[in-house]
This record gives sequence, C-alpha cells and structure tokens, in this order.
Amino acid sequence: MMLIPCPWCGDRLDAEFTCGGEAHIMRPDPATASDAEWADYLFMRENPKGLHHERWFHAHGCRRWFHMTRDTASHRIVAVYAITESAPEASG
Amino acid sequence: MQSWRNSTGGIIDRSRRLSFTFDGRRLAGHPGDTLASALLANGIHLVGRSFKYHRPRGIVGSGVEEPNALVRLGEGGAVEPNARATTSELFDGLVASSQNRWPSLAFDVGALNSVASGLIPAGFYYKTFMWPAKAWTFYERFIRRAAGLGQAPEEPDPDVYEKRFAHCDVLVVGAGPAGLQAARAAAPAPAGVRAAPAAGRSGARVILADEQAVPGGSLLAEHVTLDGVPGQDWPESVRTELASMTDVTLLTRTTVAGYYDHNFLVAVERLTDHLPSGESPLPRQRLWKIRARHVVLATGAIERPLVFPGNDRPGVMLGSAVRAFANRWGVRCGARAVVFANNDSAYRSAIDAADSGIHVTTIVDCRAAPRGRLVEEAHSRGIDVLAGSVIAGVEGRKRVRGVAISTLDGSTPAAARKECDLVMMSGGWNPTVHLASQSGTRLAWDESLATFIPGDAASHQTSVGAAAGTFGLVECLTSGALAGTDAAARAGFDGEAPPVPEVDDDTGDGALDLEAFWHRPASPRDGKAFHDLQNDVTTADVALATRENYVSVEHFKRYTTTGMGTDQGKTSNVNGLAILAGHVGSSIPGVGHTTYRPFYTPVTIGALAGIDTAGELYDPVRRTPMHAWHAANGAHFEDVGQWKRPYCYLREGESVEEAVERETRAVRTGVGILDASTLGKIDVQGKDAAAFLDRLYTGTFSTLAPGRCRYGLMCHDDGMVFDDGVTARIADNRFLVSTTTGGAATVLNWFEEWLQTEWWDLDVHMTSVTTQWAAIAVAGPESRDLVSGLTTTDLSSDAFPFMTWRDADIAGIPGRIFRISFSGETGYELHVPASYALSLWQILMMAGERHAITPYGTEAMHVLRAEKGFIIVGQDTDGTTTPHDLGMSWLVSKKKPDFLGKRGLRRPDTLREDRKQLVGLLTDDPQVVIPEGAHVSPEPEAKPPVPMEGWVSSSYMSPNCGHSIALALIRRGHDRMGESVAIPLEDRTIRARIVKPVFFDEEGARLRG
Amino acid sequence: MKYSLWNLLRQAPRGHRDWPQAWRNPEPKEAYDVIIIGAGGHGLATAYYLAKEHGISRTAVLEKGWLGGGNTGRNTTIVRSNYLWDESAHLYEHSLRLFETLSQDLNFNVMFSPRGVINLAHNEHDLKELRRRGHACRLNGIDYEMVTPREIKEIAPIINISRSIRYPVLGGAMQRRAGNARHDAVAWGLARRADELGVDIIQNCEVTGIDVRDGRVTGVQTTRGAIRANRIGAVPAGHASVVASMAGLRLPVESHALQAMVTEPVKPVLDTVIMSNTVHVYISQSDKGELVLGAGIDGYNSYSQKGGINVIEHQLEGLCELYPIVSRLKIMRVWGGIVDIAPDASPIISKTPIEGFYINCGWGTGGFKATPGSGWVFAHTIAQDRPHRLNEAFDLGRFESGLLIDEHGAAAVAH
Amino acid sequence: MAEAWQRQSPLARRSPMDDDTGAGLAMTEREFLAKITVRGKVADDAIRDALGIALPGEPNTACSGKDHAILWLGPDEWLVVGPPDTEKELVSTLATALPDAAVIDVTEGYATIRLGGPLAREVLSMGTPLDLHPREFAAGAATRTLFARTTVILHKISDDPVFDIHVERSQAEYLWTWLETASRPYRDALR
Repeated sequence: MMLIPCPWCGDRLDAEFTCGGEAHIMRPDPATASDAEWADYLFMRENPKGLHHERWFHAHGCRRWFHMTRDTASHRIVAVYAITESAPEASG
Repeated sequence: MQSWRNSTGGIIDRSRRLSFTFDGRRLAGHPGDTLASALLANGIHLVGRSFKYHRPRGIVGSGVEEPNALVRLGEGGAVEPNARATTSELFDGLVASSQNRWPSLAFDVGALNSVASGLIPAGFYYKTFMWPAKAWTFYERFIRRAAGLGQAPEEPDPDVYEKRFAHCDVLVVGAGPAGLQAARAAAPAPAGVRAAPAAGRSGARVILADEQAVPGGSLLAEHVTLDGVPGQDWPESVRTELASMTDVTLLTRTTVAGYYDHNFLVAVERLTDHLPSGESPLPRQRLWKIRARHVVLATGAIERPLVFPGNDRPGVMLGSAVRAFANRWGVRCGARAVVFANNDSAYRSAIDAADSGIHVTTIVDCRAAPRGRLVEEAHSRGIDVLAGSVIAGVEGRKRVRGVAISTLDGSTPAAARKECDLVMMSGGWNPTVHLASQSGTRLAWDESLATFIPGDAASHQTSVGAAAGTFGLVECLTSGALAGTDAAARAGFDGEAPPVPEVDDDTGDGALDLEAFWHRPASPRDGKAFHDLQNDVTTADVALATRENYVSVEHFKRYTTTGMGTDQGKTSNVNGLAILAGHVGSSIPGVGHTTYRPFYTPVTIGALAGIDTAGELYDPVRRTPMHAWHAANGAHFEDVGQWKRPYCYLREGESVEEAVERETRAVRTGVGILDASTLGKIDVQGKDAAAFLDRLYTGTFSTLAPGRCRYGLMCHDDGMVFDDGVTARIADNRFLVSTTTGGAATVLNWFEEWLQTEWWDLDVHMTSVTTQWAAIAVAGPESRDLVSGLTTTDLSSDAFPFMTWRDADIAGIPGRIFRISFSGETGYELHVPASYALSLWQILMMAGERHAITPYGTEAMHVLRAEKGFIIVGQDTDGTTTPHDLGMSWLVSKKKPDFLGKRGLRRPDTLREDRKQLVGLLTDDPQVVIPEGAHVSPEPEAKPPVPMEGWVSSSYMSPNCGHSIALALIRRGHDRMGESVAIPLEDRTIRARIVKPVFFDEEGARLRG
Repeated sequence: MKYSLWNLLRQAPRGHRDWPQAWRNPEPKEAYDVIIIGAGGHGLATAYYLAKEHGISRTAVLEKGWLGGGNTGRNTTIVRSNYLWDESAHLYEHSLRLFETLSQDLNFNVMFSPRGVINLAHNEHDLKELRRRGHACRLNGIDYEMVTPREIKEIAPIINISRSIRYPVLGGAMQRRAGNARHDAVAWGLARRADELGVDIIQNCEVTGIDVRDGRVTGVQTTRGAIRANRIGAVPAGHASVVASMAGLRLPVESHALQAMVTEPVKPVLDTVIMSNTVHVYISQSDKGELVLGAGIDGYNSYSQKGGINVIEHQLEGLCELYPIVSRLKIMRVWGGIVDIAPDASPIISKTPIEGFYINCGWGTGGFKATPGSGWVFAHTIAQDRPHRLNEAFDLGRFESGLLIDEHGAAAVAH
Repeated sequence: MAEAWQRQSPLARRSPMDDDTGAGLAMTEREFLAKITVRGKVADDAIRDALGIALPGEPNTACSGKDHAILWLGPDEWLVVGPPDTEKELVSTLATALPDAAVIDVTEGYATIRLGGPLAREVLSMGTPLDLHPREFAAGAATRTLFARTTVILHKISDDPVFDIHVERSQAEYLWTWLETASRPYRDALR
C-alpha cells in the first residue's frame, strides 16, 4: 500500500490512483508508421525490474495525470513530475 | 477444583470465579486467565491431537507461538475453529472443545496413523496412490477426511466486523518494557513536564499496539521491580500516563499482523472475543489500517523448543511458558519437573518454577560447564545440574512420566532416568522478526544467539528490545526509550527520552551464554523427535528431504511442510533450518531462511472484510430517480454495471417472456417509456471541443451543427470498438456526449487521459453530468402525440427532425428533448434535472393513459434494437471487432488525417477480408430461436473439434416481425448474403440464412416520420 | 528407485534410507544443445519433452533460484480447458489431457484431481458469456455444462444462492474433467524425470547476459560462468522482459503482483473449484484442508512478489457474501507472485527475430494449467525451429498483424 | 400542467439521524443545495467580485462566505456550493464572471450529506484513507477522496467535527446506508 505523493493533493493512499503504465511512449505518426512501429507503440513495453517511469492518474482526487519514477522491485518512489515533462535525468 | 493453582501470585482475580467447559466438562478459572492457564490450573494438559499422526498433544507455550493447543471455541454460528488456547481469554460461559479426534480426545481412531508412521514419512503421497491411473480421486477422499484440523462453522456468522484507517507519527508494536518506553518517549508530554511541543503542533501522534489484554509483555511473567513497583504493575502505571496524553492511542488485544509498502501496517483488534456473546454491541473485531511515519518494532522474542525424541508428549513445555504460567497465572504446570537447557534463561524459568512450588529436580544442560550466578541459585534451591547432558527420550504417552538422560556425545547413553510429569525445554530465543522481514528488512544471523535478528531496516523502522536480540531488561528499557525519541524526531518532533526506571532484577543482565544445540542423531527406537509439532515434522523427515535433495530451503519447507501450520513455524523454523544445515554440512545462514509473509498470526476473514460484505455494501447499487416507481410497479431488475435497471415490468400472473413480448409490441403499436437515465453523459466544452471529439471518434463532429445529434463509434488505438453513443452539439464550443451505461466512467477517464497526457494544448473541459440529468425515452407511433401534450415545442418532423435536439419546457420542467431513438420508432428522449424526473415519469404515465402507455425494460429495448440491427457494444462486439466488421464503415472518416484507431484499422489482420462480420440470420423455421452464443459451422456433422466460422451475438423471437431474428458475426459475412449456414447444437442443427442485419422498417420511415 | 507403494513398504523398516536424490546438482558444462532459462514448471516440462519426444537431452535448465520457485509454486493450482477461442481451447485441452496421465508418465504423484471447476454467472451478461463459451467448448470436444443455482448448491453446499445478495448466483458453467493438481509435485516430478533423462537442472544459476552474434544466439552469461548453446528457450514467467532485454528484445508484456492466500486447515467443506469473475473470487480446498483463495492483480508494474492488502480485502468482502461460513475462518498466509500479462490475456510461445532464441511467456494469471502443454509445444518449437500447430497462433507476430486472441472474458481475474 | 411536478431530493426516502445524546452522530441530507462545477482558467478577482469570497488556490482547501463555499477539487476545477434554488442565477453569474471557464450545473448530480458529532471523525475514518486529524484536515479543508466503494467530496465546515459530504446522486443511498451501518454499533452503545 504505497503512499503516493500527488503533485497537487500531497500524500495519498495508492488506492486513490490508477496506474497508466509506462511513460514517454511516443505515438508515431500514423501516416508513416510501419506495422512494426505501430505494434511497438501499442504493445511493446520496457517493463523493467528497477526504475520505471510511469504515468499515474489521481482518479479519486484531483483527477490529474502525472509522471512518477518508481522502483518496481522495492516500490520506492524516486521522483514525481508533471505530465508534460520528460524524465528527470538523475533518476535514470 | 483448580488444584494446580497457587493461592497467591500472578495477575488474576481470585475473588471471581469463571465457569467454562472443555469437551463438555465443566471447569472453573478466574478473570485474567487464558483458556490454557485455566485448563492447566485444572490439571489438564492433553488438549488435542496432532495433524498427521494424531499423537496426543498438550499445551507447549503460553502465547501466540503455541503449536498444539488449538481448540474450537463457541457454539452455533459463533464458533471459531483452530483457536489457540494460550491466547483465548477466559470468560464466564466459554465453551471449548478439542479437534481432529474421533470419537474422543482420549481415544482417537486416527492414532492408527501413528502405528503406520513408518509408511508415511514426509512426502510419501508423492510416491504412491498412482495405481490404477485416475484412482487418485479415490484415495484423495480418505486423505482429505483425515487431514484438516478443526470443523468449519456451519451457520452464518452472527457477529459484525469493522475496519478503519489510522495515521500516526510513531507506531510502536508491542507493549513490553521496550515498547512502553518507546511510546512514552515518542508521545507528546503533558504540558510542562518534558519538552515543549513543536510550534503549532500538539506533538507526535503515537499508536501503541499490543496483542495481549493488558500491556506489559514479558514483565507480566517476571518477578522484577521497576522504580520500586512490581514489574507486573508497572505497565499499568505507564498506561495511565499514556492515557493522559492527547494523540496517544493504546490498543490492547491488537495484533499487528501485516507490514506493507511505505509503512502501512494492518492490525486486528479483538473487541468482544473475551466477552460472553451478546454482552457488547461493538463489532467482534476491528481491522486497523495504519500509516505510520516511523515504526518501532518491540515485538519481543519467542523461546525455542529443543528437539529430542518424545519432545511432543503432553507435559513437555517451553521453560518460559512454565515460568509464565507460574508467575502470571499462579499455575503449576506439573509436580515434578526436569529442565532441558542450552542457555541461562532456562535457569530463570527453573528458579521461578521451583519458587512457585514445582519440584524441579534436575537441569539437563548440554553445555559442558554452565556457570554463573543463575547456576548457583539453582543449586541453592536443590536443583541438580547435569552438564554436558541431553534428554535422550521421554516416557509416557498422554503425559510425560519420565525422561532418559544421556551425555551430549552419546558416550553414556541412558546415564540417568528421572521421573517427572513436566519437562521444561529452553533452546534459546528467536526474536520476533516477522514484521521486519515482511517489510523487506533482511535478516542477519547472530552467532551468539544462534538465531536471526533484523538487519538494516528497509523502511522507516527500528527494531528494539528482544525483537532486536537485546535481552537484558535495563537495556530494553533504555534502548526502547531511545528508539521512541528517535522515531518522534524523525517524524519531525523534538522529544526527550523518559527516565529509565530503576530496575531491581535479581535474574541477571539478559546474557544467555548460549551454546547452540539443534538435535542429536538418534535411532528410530528412541522415538520421534519433532522440530515442527503442529505439522508433525521429525528429524527423520529432514534426513529424508536431505537425502532426496530437497535442500533448498523452500523445497525443504514444502517437502516436509515445516512451518506451514497455523503457527507458521514460530517454534519450528530455526530448528528446522539448523537441522537441515547440519545434514547438508552448511552453516545456517548459508542455508538461508524462508520468507516471512503476512500474516503474523492468522486473521479472521470477517475482519478483513469489515462491513463491506452484505448486499449493497459490497458494491454500491446505483439507482435512478425513478427507481422506487419501478420497484413499486413490478420491475424485474437486472444488474448493469452497478446500476439496477428494469429488465421488464411484470404484471400479475405474467412470465418474464410474456412481459417482454407485451412491452416489445406496445412500443411498435402505441407508446412506451424507458428509463434511460443510466446512460453516461459527459459535458464537453471549450474552444477545441469539436477538434477533440474528432480525434476520439471514428466519425466527425466538427461538422455537426448546434442543435443536431450524431451517432459515433469509439475505438482504441488498435482499431477495436470499445464504446458508442449519440453526441449532441449544444453550442459551438459545447457538446453533450452519451456513452453506454457500463462505459460511462471508462470513457470519461479515456477522454481525460488523452487530453492531459497527449493533447494538453487543446482547450477542452469535461464534466460528468450522468446523474445531473435523468432521461426518459418515449417511443412509439403515438409518442409525438403524447409528448406534444406536455410541451409547447413544435414536434412536427419538419420543425424537429430526427437527430436534432431542443431546449424545452416539459410539463413545466426546464429540460431538453432529443429526437433520437434506439428502438427504431418515432421517439423522443426527454432530459430533465434528476430531481424532477420521478414527477415527469408519473406525469407521462398519467398523460399516456389514453395511449395505453407501457413502461418497458431493457430486454424489450434489446429486442426492438435488434429488429433494427442496432448493435450493443459488449454484446455484438467482443474486443476483436472493428467498425468495418460491424458494417459501419460509413462511420469511419476517410477524410480525417488521424483519429484513435485509424492506423490500427490498417494492419494486415484488420484489413483481411475473411474477418468475422456482423450479419443478420433468419432461421429456416421462423419459430426457432437460435441460442445466443451458439456458433456457426461449415461442417456441422464433423467430429470435434468442429470447425467454427462465427457466432450468434443477439437472438430473439421478434413479436413485431412474427419470427425469430438473430445477429451474428460470421467469417466473410458481408459477402455471403443469402447463403445458408448451420448452427450445430447439442441435440440438433439449426439452419439459417444470412441476411442484412435489419429486420424491421429497413427504410427507417418510422424513425424519421 | 521407482516410486510405488511396494518400495515405500520396503523402505519403511529401513527408515527410508535408500531413496535416491530426486535430481542431481550438476555443475554447468561448457556447452549444451539447448539451454532453457527458468526451471519453473513450463521450463522443466520443455526440457522433459525435448528429451522424451525429440531425443534432445543435452539440455541445461538454468534457474536463478530454486526449481519450481516462481509462479509454479505460488498459484492456486487450477487446471481446466474451457476457453473461448479455438486456439486457446486446443492448447489448454492438450495440456489437460497430459495432466490426466502425468503422474504415471513421471512416476510421481502430481495429485491431479478432476474434481470439477464451476464458473459462476452473476448477471445476464455473465450468462451470455458462459453460454457462448459453452457452445464453443462443445464443438471443440471439451466437456462443459451449464448448471443451475440449485445444482451448484448441491455440488457445493456452502455457497449462498439467495437471490437477494448483491451479485446472486444466476447459474454457472461446469467442466467436470477440470480440477486441480499439486503444484510443487508437478515441478518436482518433471525435474526428477528430466534429470533421469540426462537433463542438467542447474539451480542458483542466474542468467546475466545472452550472447547474440550476427542475429543468432550463441550462449548465455551466468553467475556461474558462460555456457554455450545455439538454441535457447526462455521461460522466465514474470521476468520475461528482463531476460528478453538481455537479447535486446522488448516484449508486449507487463509484470504485476498477483496474490493468493490460504485459510487455516479445516475438515472438508468444498469438493470442487468455484470461480467468479464478477465477484473476483475463486476458491477451492486443498487436500490439507486449507481453503485456497485467489486474489486479483495490483494495477501497477511490480517485481516485488508482494501486493496490496486492499486487493485481499476486496476479495474477502465478496467471499463472505457468497460463502457465509468463511467469515470466522482465519487467513493463515498470503503470498504473491509476479505475473507477466499480455494485452490479449493470451500467452506468447514463439520464435523471435533472433535466430535460435525462443520465448514462452505472457501466461498472466493462468499458466499453471498449461504446464505440460506449454512445455510440449515449446519443445516442439525449439526442436523443429517452427511452432507446432497448437501454438502457431500464439506467436509474437500477432501483435504486429493485429490477430489477437482476446481471452479477457475467459481470463479476467479468475484463472 | 406547470405546477404538476414536485422535486424529490436524492435522499428524500431516508429519515435524518439525530444525535439525542450529543455524544454520537447526526446525519441529515442538505437538500437542493446549488452546486456548480467550474473548470478552466479562473481569475481570483473575478470570483471575489462575483461571490465576495476568495478562490481557494491551495489543494485540499475551501473558501466560505455567508452564502457560498468554493471547494478546490483540482488545479482547474472547483465546486461552488450555494443556497437551494440558486443554481440558475449562480450559473449565469459565474458564466458572466468567468468567460474563459466552463461552468456546469451539477446541482442535481450530487447529493449532500451533513455528518456531525463526536463520532463523525471516527466513522469517516472507517471509509476514507484520508488523515482527518484536525492537524491535517482542519476547518475549511476540502478534497475529493476515496470513500469505501465510492468517491466523495469531503468538506470540513467548522472547528467542530462537522462535515459536508458531496456524493454522486446515484450513490447517495449507498453512502447513507454505509454510514448508518458503520456507526450502528456505537449508536447502539449509547442507547
């Protein structure tokens, strides 16, 4: 039961959130993307054991999406940043 | 007669007598007793039969570690199987009985297993019962009956439970000496006594939880004084002190059972288990879900048994338990005791036992030269100390009669025989590291204690006192206080450690001077030596597991079942590992340990479920404003998501089928009304609202004029349909989107996700207005007539054509009228603010009397729409269906450069021509209705596997068409119009013809008329 | 020594002194014909069938921990084949048939117990789904019958079939040939037999790298040195992405924690397996007497083998209304496994763009039932360098072409 | 026909729960309060001019005046609560004052339960993971949060333990039943 620091509402129980999976997946240009590129965008995931940049949605709170970097093995939360921002470098 | 009860000593109330029964026998005890202490006071040791061999078993411990004394408590629905006698508080009228025996505890037929024990070593079941093939189920029946412990309740639980969240700065687990000091230190001081509270804050919030009825932990079982107060009374004075502080919560009878991420812990408080039933209106148990900034684990330690032949006989007990029964409950566990020891703490138990009136004859100590003050004190009480010796065997079956003693090296077997009815074993202490380990803290091997202690903490936590391997009382009190101050400081509060009470402890500094003794190889003739009492696992089983190479610690655990009983190995794990390590020639830390998992002690399911179990509380029932009317007027409800929707309205004597048929006809011939309030409604507005919807739907909304409506399909980006609905343009910058009933929340979240994560440059805002507006569909040839009587809005087709909407006053209620229809009839959807909806519904029913107005339910709606070939997402689609498959290519924009799903629809397999496509089916026999879900086969006569080429998604008898109708998804269906297909069923094959999926009013004259 | 009652009898007076090792602890050799990564049930079955069906026994099964220690030893042991889509039905049915004789094949009692599996329907939509699946199963030759609430009550008297509960039992579908098996025994039996056939099962040997040269595999790096092989089959379950990334591949799977739990043992109260998607509850009773309960997955990526308590609470809330007598029983142990879930809830048993590198993953919450079948087709795929008819559809290419096998209905949470 | 209709509030069928002892819990529905969702860019001045109260800029807070309260729900979302039967004028006032924002009437979409009394915090803590200690959730605090199986907007309206709970209309009866059930043992104990 993680304590997630919502960038707006502060620390809240993880049950208030929905995880949107891997962050920073670029939607390719549908006009030019190959089938393989489209499959990559739709389905292929890094799914790392360790630091993971991911998207979260405070579904039962402010209903904002945001980015979070979290260790998938320890569940340690390393960084929280805006949905419009790219991954912080220090957190790998 | 409590003939084993001393007349003084302990913290029981001898002035009151509590009556209870065990296996029907009426017995007495006192307030303060546990069931175990009361049984022992009455001289009862034999309390159960073991899991596998059905050996007679007695009470071994005095707390949560108890492996044997599992009983059934209570009667009727309020029974609890597998309750530990050692932690069940006695109350007047308590009913307990023994388990896993038949016909009686003293004479148990299952004990035959013991005779055949040579045949059933660990894992024997993997090696046999394989012949004849498939006979396992036959053998299994007998094995299952023999296994299991207690009997499950047969009636529903009469009690209620509760759950609540709690938050604190410091959670202290365990109210023994270390925990009490930690709580005192962390707690905010009463004003002016110690440090002033930090500015603007009242001080740290502290929760102190302890599993026992009263705080004190080990102090309750010892003879010490603290600041001149007896150790058994001191905790009460601390309790008073803590109670005077704000924001300190002391939870007794509360077991912290699980340690989750980010310092979230789960505890169970037993509120009424210690009371006669019906005495308190409170819930039976309460589950605490605690978020703590810092956790102090002062969970104590559990004494380790020693492993020797016959160590399971009733009367063989933990030394610390005998001591606790004597000191805390004034109970003598026997008349004549032999102690088996490998460390100094055994001597404290021996001395206290002797002082309580037990004749302790001998301490068998495996150490070569035990020395020190405790040894001398034992001598001074006339106790023999046999150094370098071990117990080699135990006499007696249902009760110990004596022990055989040999030298440690075995050179002098049977050196002595001692008569006794009590064996106190003391093999050292295992810190209660369960919670630390659950939290992810790695455990470290401590050679001097020969056990695991917590390593570096994985979260904001501190282990302290015996839980950290510290056994001296003064050290526990000091380190507890430090841990409390430190915890408060880390949570942002200044504090000062409380003074450490002056300890008058004549029993030493807690040094164990332990020499590990795990077991001595013995011959089978000496009898079984158990390291896991509850699961009947012996040293011979360890040897077998080793021989067969089940030596990885998890293989070992699973193969022998060590530690897998209800006690979760509290007394067996370390001994098992050590014996295994001995066999494989490895160190114990080299062997490793299994993972500690929740829960520390078993947790009642009711407590984990709380009140969220019954009916509506399990999952909210969502009701429309007209719900009560529906219920009062014969509605037969169905669950659609969380909503209750009328499936049909039953008239007296009518079957569901008849009602559906009547309603279906009524809509086509007169007028019907449907409660459509459950459909999702989303208000979408902003400068870019139209552009936004264009990206989300396959169709185009930017070209829709205000005042008009358009049907749309939504795909995921793989091109598969996931929701549909009609969208109305309210104004240039404002739309009202409707969704399916089940999809409302999903669609809103989907919109938000794309807007916030991909298209944040768009100026759009969404708000759910699903429950703001109630919706009533009025449909049928007479619908215009009916509605026009309630509004001044011109409803003529010219003024108000199909797929448009208007603001309108409806019976004086400000609302909106949408000229849309899911039934294919002339129809209007009336939207009014929810609080007016019931009134409007009633007004319509009244005004509609002359039209024989018929309320209709979801099933009639389904038939009506199927007659028109309108799809239901989720019924006629299944997550692999594209708009093209549905024959709705006309809804897929070719002009838009992009929309969600566009690229997905151009993948090789979504472009294939042999995809399953939506078609209609007309059965050769018009009266036959194809079962929904049936499959179409090109070779219906084939032997399985019969090839399949599609399936029937919707199928009804259409009263309006006068024949059955069906929708199906059939391979290459669009090209196969007129073709005959077969639908093979269990007992027959239905033949049908592929047709266009529209069966009624194909031109849509009624819709538009 | 053969496992039999006779040999048990013979060993009894000798204190079972003569039973041999169930498997060896071999040192890794320099090279093998085939390397299997992961000694879970699927990996061991692959090695076993490679030896048994394809004569390939110069195989090493590399395991970073202990054999059978992943999801094989953590699941709720349900075995069934009543799937919706032909592709799945055929694969799982093949596996179920292998299960039926697995104890005899392996000379190790895996306790396959065809006690029946019932899927409950709690609303009209559930009923429709079950009927559709039922029609498909019948045509695929898989036993499947719709059962009424009353029939369910007769089979499982502890169930509450009152119509007035939140999600009443409206009916169900039963596969009588389905049931469960002892999970550890499946792993151990396969290991013992594979070992007898010459397979090296190497525990405590973590693969740290996969050597790829010119588009084909040449071997692996491990914590116990480099090992060469031209064919490598990866069956790493929850860690599929981790292993695939060593070969530079990304997979369409994500790893989540899935929890399960057992109650304290009680005398028999339930003789079958009952699953419910809508109420997220599935329940059976182990031979030891514990009620075995499967919970749902946590909604976020995790490799922690530890899930949230809220998932457990929700599970038990549903359980109490459906099975009122459980309320006073106690949960003894809760544990978690890491499941790798594919977008269509169907597995991937496939060749990869790298020659000689094969992947078997994506079993999500329901891999145990497929153990022998998965190994059987994967062995074929590796031995022949092409998929068997039974796993053709489960290839990686489907994610590119779009032909997914959407088993969400069958899988949901309740495998 | 104009007067044929009647309004029915979401909890019209439930009787209020009184706290006779003063030691327990009182629960009533606050019927027909005007509730308006405001989304988008909102100028503090504009709100001040329109309603005479400040716009809460901080998460988890609300600003209250004599007739109105404004609750922060998200960085671009507020809930404006006003007296019964004022939603029409409130919508038009706000729409005029806030031309760049979306102003949506949700009066009918939500029910409001007022919960007060010494037991209020305890009972709420059975449903929400939110920390309701006065230190963390003081008078004027407001937020949307998880409550049992639904989402609520919780507003602590004074220093006393009195809360307004806004819940989606269709789930109002669920929440009412839940609170009634959760508090029952304690109310019974006070009898």
